[in-house]
Amino acid sequence: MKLITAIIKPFKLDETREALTGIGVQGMTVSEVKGFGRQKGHTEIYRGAEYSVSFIPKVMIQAAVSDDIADTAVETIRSAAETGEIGDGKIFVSEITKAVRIRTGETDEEAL
Amino acid sequence: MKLITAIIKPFKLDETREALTGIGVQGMTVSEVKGFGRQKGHTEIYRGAEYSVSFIPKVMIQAAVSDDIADTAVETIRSAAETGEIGDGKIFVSEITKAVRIRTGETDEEAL
Amino acid sequence: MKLITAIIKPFKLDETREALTGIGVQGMTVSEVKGFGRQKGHTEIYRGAEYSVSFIPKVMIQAAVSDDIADTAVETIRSAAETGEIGDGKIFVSEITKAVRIRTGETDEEAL
Amino acid sequence: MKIMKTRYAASVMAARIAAPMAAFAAVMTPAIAFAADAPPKLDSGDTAWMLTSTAIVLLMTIPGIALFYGGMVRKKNILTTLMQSFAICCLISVLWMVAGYSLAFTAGGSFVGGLGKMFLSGLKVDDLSGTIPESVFITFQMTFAIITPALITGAFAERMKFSAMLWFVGLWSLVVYAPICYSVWGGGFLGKAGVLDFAGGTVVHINSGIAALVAALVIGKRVGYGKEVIAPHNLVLTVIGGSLLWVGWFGFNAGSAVAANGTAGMAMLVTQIATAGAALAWMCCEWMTHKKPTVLGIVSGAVAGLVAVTPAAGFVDPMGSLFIGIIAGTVCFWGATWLKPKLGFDDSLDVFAVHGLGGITGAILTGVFAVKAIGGTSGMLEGNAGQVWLQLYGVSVTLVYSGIATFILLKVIDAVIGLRTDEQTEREGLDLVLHGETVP
Amino acid sequence: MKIMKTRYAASVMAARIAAPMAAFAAVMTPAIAFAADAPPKLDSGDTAWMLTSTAIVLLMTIPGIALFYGGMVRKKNILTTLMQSFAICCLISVLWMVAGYSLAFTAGGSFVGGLGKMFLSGLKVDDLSGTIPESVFITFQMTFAIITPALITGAFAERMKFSAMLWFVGLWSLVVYAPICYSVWGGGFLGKAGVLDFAGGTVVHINSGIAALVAALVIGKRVGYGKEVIAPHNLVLTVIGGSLLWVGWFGFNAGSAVAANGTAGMAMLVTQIATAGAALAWMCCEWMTHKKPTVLGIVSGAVAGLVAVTPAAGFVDPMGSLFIGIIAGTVCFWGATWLKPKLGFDDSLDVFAVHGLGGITGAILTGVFAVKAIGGTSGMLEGNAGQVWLQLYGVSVTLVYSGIATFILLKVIDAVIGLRTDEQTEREGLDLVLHGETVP
Amino acid sequence: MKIMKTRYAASVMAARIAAPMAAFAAVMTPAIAFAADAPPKLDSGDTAWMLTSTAIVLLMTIPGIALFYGGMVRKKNILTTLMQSFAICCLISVLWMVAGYSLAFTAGGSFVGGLGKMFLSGLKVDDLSGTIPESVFITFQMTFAIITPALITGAFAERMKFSAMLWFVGLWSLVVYAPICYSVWGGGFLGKAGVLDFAGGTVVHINSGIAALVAALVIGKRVGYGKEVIAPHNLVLTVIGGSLLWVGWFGFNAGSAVAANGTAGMAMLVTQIATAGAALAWMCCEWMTHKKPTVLGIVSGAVAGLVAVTPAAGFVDPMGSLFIGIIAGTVCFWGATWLKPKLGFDDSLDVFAVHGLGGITGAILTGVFAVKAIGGTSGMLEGNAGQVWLQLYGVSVTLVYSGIATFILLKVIDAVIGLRTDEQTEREGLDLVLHGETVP
Ligand SMILES: Nc1ncnc2c1ncn2[C@@H]1O[C@H](COP(=O)(O)OP(=O)(O)O)[C@@H](O)[C@H]1O
Ligand SMILES: Nc1ncnc2c1ncn2[C@@H]1O[C@H](COP(=O)(O)OP(=O)(O)O)[C@@H](O)[C@H]1O
Ligand SMILES: Nc1ncnc2c1ncn2[C@@H]1O[C@H](COP(=O)(O)OP(=O)(O)O)[C@@H](O)[C@H]1O
Repeated sequence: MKLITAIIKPFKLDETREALTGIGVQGMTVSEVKGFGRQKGHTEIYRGAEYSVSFIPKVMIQAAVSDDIADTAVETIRSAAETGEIGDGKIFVSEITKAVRIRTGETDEEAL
Repeated sequence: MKLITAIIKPFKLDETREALTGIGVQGMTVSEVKGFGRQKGHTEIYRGAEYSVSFIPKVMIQAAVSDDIADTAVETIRSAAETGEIGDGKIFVSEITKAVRIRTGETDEEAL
Repeated sequence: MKLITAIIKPFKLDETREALTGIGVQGMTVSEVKGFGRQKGHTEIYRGAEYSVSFIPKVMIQAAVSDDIADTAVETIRSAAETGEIGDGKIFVSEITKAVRIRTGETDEEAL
Repeated sequence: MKIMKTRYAASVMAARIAAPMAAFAAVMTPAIAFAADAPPKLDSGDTAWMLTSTAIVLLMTIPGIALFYGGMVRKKNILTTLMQSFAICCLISVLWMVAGYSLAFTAGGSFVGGLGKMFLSGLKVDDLSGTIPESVFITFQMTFAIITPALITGAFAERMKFSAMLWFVGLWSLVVYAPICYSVWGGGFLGKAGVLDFAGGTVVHINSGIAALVAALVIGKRVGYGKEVIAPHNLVLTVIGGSLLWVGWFGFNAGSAVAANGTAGMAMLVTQIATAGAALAWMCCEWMTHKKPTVLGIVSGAVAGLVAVTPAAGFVDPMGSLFIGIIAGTVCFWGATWLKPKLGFDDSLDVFAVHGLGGITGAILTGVFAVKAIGGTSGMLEGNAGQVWLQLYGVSVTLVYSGIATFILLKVIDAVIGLRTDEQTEREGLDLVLHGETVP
Repeated sequence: MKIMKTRYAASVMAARIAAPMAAFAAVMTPAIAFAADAPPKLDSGDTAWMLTSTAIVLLMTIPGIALFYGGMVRKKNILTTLMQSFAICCLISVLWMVAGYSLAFTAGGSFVGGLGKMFLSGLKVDDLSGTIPESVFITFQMTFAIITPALITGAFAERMKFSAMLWFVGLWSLVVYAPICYSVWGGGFLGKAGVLDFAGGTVVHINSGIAALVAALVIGKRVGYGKEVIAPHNLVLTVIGGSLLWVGWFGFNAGSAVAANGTAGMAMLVTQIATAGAALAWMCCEWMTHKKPTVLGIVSGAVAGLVAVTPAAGFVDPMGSLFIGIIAGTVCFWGATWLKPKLGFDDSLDVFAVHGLGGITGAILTGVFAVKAIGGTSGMLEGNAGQVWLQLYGVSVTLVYSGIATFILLKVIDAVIGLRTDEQTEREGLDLVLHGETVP
Repeated sequence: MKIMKTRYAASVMAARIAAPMAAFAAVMTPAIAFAADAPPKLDSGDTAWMLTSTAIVLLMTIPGIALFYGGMVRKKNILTTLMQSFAICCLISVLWMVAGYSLAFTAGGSFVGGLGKMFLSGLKVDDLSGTIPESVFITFQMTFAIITPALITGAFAERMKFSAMLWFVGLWSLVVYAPICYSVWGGGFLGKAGVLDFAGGTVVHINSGIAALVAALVIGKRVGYGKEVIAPHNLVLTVIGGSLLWVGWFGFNAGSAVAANGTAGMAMLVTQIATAGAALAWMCCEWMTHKKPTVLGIVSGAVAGLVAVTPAAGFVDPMGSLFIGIIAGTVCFWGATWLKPKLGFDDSLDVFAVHGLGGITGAILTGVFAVKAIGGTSGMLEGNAGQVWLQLYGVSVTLVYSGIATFILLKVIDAVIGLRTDEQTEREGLDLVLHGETVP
């Protein structure tokens, strides 16, 4: 099984979620994160003092999927989350050695 | 070493943490996340406009453990976090190739 | 490629980020997390009722880097985030099998 | 002794004509009223109440409206929303001093006043307006001039340029607010015709409500409207704002008696009852149609009740106000939850549904429920059906004039500097892009 | 001049008996008071102050109590908590108009008033209550009728059904509040017996405090109470609420003079001193026992002081009020931090400790510190030990009647529709389940 | 009629010298004032307004200043910041009763008053201060004594020990505030010399502003200042606080007329205009220099305007106040955004820039714009250049005395118990370490 971690623009979350369920991914976990990268941050001014804020709000999606749909899932996320502008984000894939569904105790592919 | 990632119901956090320390896991990192899965979300209504909120608040525990207690840890989390109802969450296990304790520079098992 | 996950003290974030960009790491993703470990939590008192809060605010940095700079990156984070006091945090390294830049579709090392 | 008492009565008479709010107020201390020819004198009790009323009507805008609206927008636009109310408070204060008060309250034509009091020149410490210092009357009226455009901002929330907003509001205040205010309260044709508007149902609420509808249509829907979740980000702020509106409205309605007397007391009482009735009505409608009573609903209902009882406050009795409240709560609920989606415009925070429809409902019902023994005029239930037609006349004039003038103003500003922020700004949030600040 | 003095004294005597609220307060403009038989006249200054007092007592409930309580619950229940205060404000306003005012303030038996003023029928613009319009008196008293049940909601926070809450509060207001109010202030047996209660120590605080205790016992503990962390989610709201309570309490206590005179002034001054004393006392107790002075502590202490000085406000001098404050702060601290855990009930936001114990402390100490030259009655320190017994009598009657009646009401409602939400709802939060709204 | 006029004028003259607060204000109810030797009588209207003013000036500190400042600190110090204002409110209330009022307002030397009214002993219900009860005057002045040190806390925010803060504030109130207050308003040398200070430009704002500057210098910069991001954590709170300051300031300035009359009305009007002008000025300066108008900017500007018009409120006309506002907004903007970074001290929330510079600007401009017909004294524009020198004299004395005394107090406290928390505490946040509470 693979764990797909995608960091995307927040307003693309709903679209991406729908795309993923569209290809049969039934679960995912999302966190609010802040990203640093090529996309520049912004400046805030308080009584003349300028603060440059280098981190930009992003959303991180983590989805565990079976090996066979991993590539499809990556491509699905990529096309759903793309705007073509800088800061669209990244997708990382890594290996999971075990998965368990807490409610039932089912493991691995059955647990996803 | 293994990284155990568990997504559980928020009110089960304290119980799970205690169960883990019970078997000798001395550290863990927790984040607030939102989950999407079989458990249905809910509907919020604002002046007649209904919004369906599909993500549900969950808590994600990440704990790095040595290989030998990994299975016990997974089982410990599973039984502590279980309520038997839909939405109890998942546990994923993956491989860590290196661990470092920042304060001392100790590495791997010693760093956990 | 490696995914470096570092859990550090919040006020060390800026220093660490600068150290990482110093060695050529061009992107990273940060989340606010709560940590449990050797460092003790604190007690809050509300109308005489004491609550012990065992989780401490930390920041988690995740950075995907190419294999060749992984070790340097770990060491860079370690020295930037160190204060020498308990609770400085951990660094974990794991394997990434694939990386994609959403905007361009570039993959792996090119995507970082 | 006798002379002093007489003047009091005279001042009340003067207030009836010169001071709009007092319109047809009863002479409240009958035993004291002997002769009609003495000049009015300052009454410290009336003055005390009007100073207080001024303070709490200001509270309605900052932070009242600011928070009421601020809680309903998305977090990325909260500061922008607060800023609009705050900046309007500042801008209109200056404009009111420069020309607004003069246009609204000095003798002039039948539609707009003169320019004799521009810059408040010649104002003296002991100038009176009825039984209170004119300085107090000016400031009290200023707070009405402030809140009216601040209400409109709810319609174009989350997408208007700050500069365009300032231009619009400033011009609107002089071109729309001042004339309507003069026409109803300053000696103009609507007041003379006998249109009843105790505290601003027409001048403030219908006026801002129709302007809001026009603004929503001209500026267009928010990006993602109807597709993405655009939900209130923090209803705690909305509840605080709504509560402060309620409390401050006592200054608005009971203050419009321009005296601390029985009319003021009755206005306060009926305000409370109508508001409660409307809040419960909205809540019940919601409970029945959507299964759950909501906080946003009950607070919205309360504001609808406050709006509807505004024109009626000095004219109706407690039972009448209860009916006005219940009807207004129901009508505004229908406007916000059925009519708006049906017609499909994005009046973001329902200014038209609450202030426009609420104001119209209240204006008409004032004609129905007015009680002669309370405010000197009978309504339909006391056999004076003509009053309803008079009220409809006032409503129509306001809708037409304010609607058209607002449309022209917005189109001109749009042509010159543009009304709307670009899509990217709307995505990132106006707080950050327009003001360089955020609430994390 | 002498005549005036006499009238003044008489009025204070009257106040002592028929309570300060009573309509027949002194004519405060002495120059006008020539003969003892002149009918009371409207005083615009008194009216101004009572209009203001009404507004700021309303502010105590919305948003005062709403925020004070809202900050102390968990985030998932914040809107529910705000909603309770807001809905109570609406519901009681209507019920007070329908029957509450009549039951509490028209001539009747010795325990409850008559029904002659149901629906406020027959109320005229120039009806007076002492020197102010009766409409103002009705609205002022309405705000007291609103805040009393709103206080109780702190006891059953985070677990009561909204529908059950509405039923309970509505019935309680008619069955418990109105009779107690009548008995003390409306001409009933407690007032006649000479029980002193300037602004509601008995009527409002002991009454709500004991009802809160009973409610906490009947409804039971929150899920996880004593096991999980159930800590205040945002004390900023609590500080805002507490501050608004303090400010509004000037209307509560000084407004209870029903005039803008020396009694009102003294009531305001002693209110300020007692509150400050109690806040510092609670803070010091905390600092000594738990090592840290807390924000929640100092604000709680302030409320305890406000409660305790409520019955005393028109009767004691500054030094007396300082002692009352310090003692009340200490007693309530002990009640909330020692007694409650000891007895083990879940009065979630310490309504009994603060309002019940604070009210009892204040009622008794009023009997101790009353100064004849201030309010017309001597307390124990001036040799009138009997006053303390009278005060205890008032306290006991209220505790017994309110306690039993509350118990019966809750049991009946529980049997018919159920008081409590289910465990699942409590876990997820009442905001979402009952109202379909959340604060993220 | 003539007699009345004369008395009125006389009273204004008195106000010019002994200041509006002064106890011996005019008898405002003309009909009652037949002879010059009649004793002053209670006026219920004046009393009503002063009761109200007291309530809303209290609102300025809790929750006004508390929130205004609380929004500007980092989240980890929000409760500490609120706690400071709240605890000051409690502490000063008690100290004012114990000795402060006596030192500030009983006959004494030329610099400080006597001890005859310690513990307010001997205060009677019908003691008057002009036309209002002395109890009201005491409480009104108490709210001024409270807000002044509360303002200072902005300078040492986020790093002072709570215990040290209490000692400092308590001593400062007796050693600095009471004498300055006496000197200007209580019958002391500055008032006698003819220094104009209507509502506290010198007593409150310059006094707290210079103390703030000294405190910032003595306690030193916050850890990380100039290196890390130390930005306001929630400007919503700041907007609420700023708005409440604005509303409450009506009590501050118009209340300083100690009557509900034309002076109060004019004070309210010019307060509104100056505030609006200053807010717009700051906003425009910012828009031009930093490209973006900010919420923090416009609110800061409003406070600057409120400060600057404080000494002027009863002496200038609307046009004058507009100029005062615009100038003050610009000066304070320059102080906060240019001067402070230039000089490099960490006056954390810009107390000196806003209250110090704003107060100085206002004090001087009062000497420029004073209008004889309004407040009885001519300013420079009416040919009385000497008034400007008098104003500078008042400013200088206050700067020197308050500056030195504050320095000594802080140094002594530092030596005895230490002023500052340790670095670890500053890192973790004072909320948690000092008070054991946090806002998540
Ligand atoms: N090496 C990396 N490791 C982890 N996260 C990264 C890395 N590089 C970028 N990111 C994440 O991806 C986001 C977008 O990256 P950025 O370089 O700004 O634009 P783009 O993806 O268009 O190249 C960043 O904000 C950050 O959250
Ligand atoms: N494939 C997945 N990858 C990542 N997280 C998942 C996945 N499936 C479920 N989750 C997480 O587990 C939570 C519970 O899953 P759900 O399907 O609702 O119930 P259950 O665990 O009882 O089957 C989800 O809310 C989500 O956070
Ligand atoms: N086994 C672990 N797995 C995941 N995170 C850990 C683990 N141990 C520690 N951490 C994280 O590192 C932080 C610091 O650890 P702690 O034991 O308190 O101090 P130190 O790193 O100095 O030994 C913890 O707060 C937690 O977030």
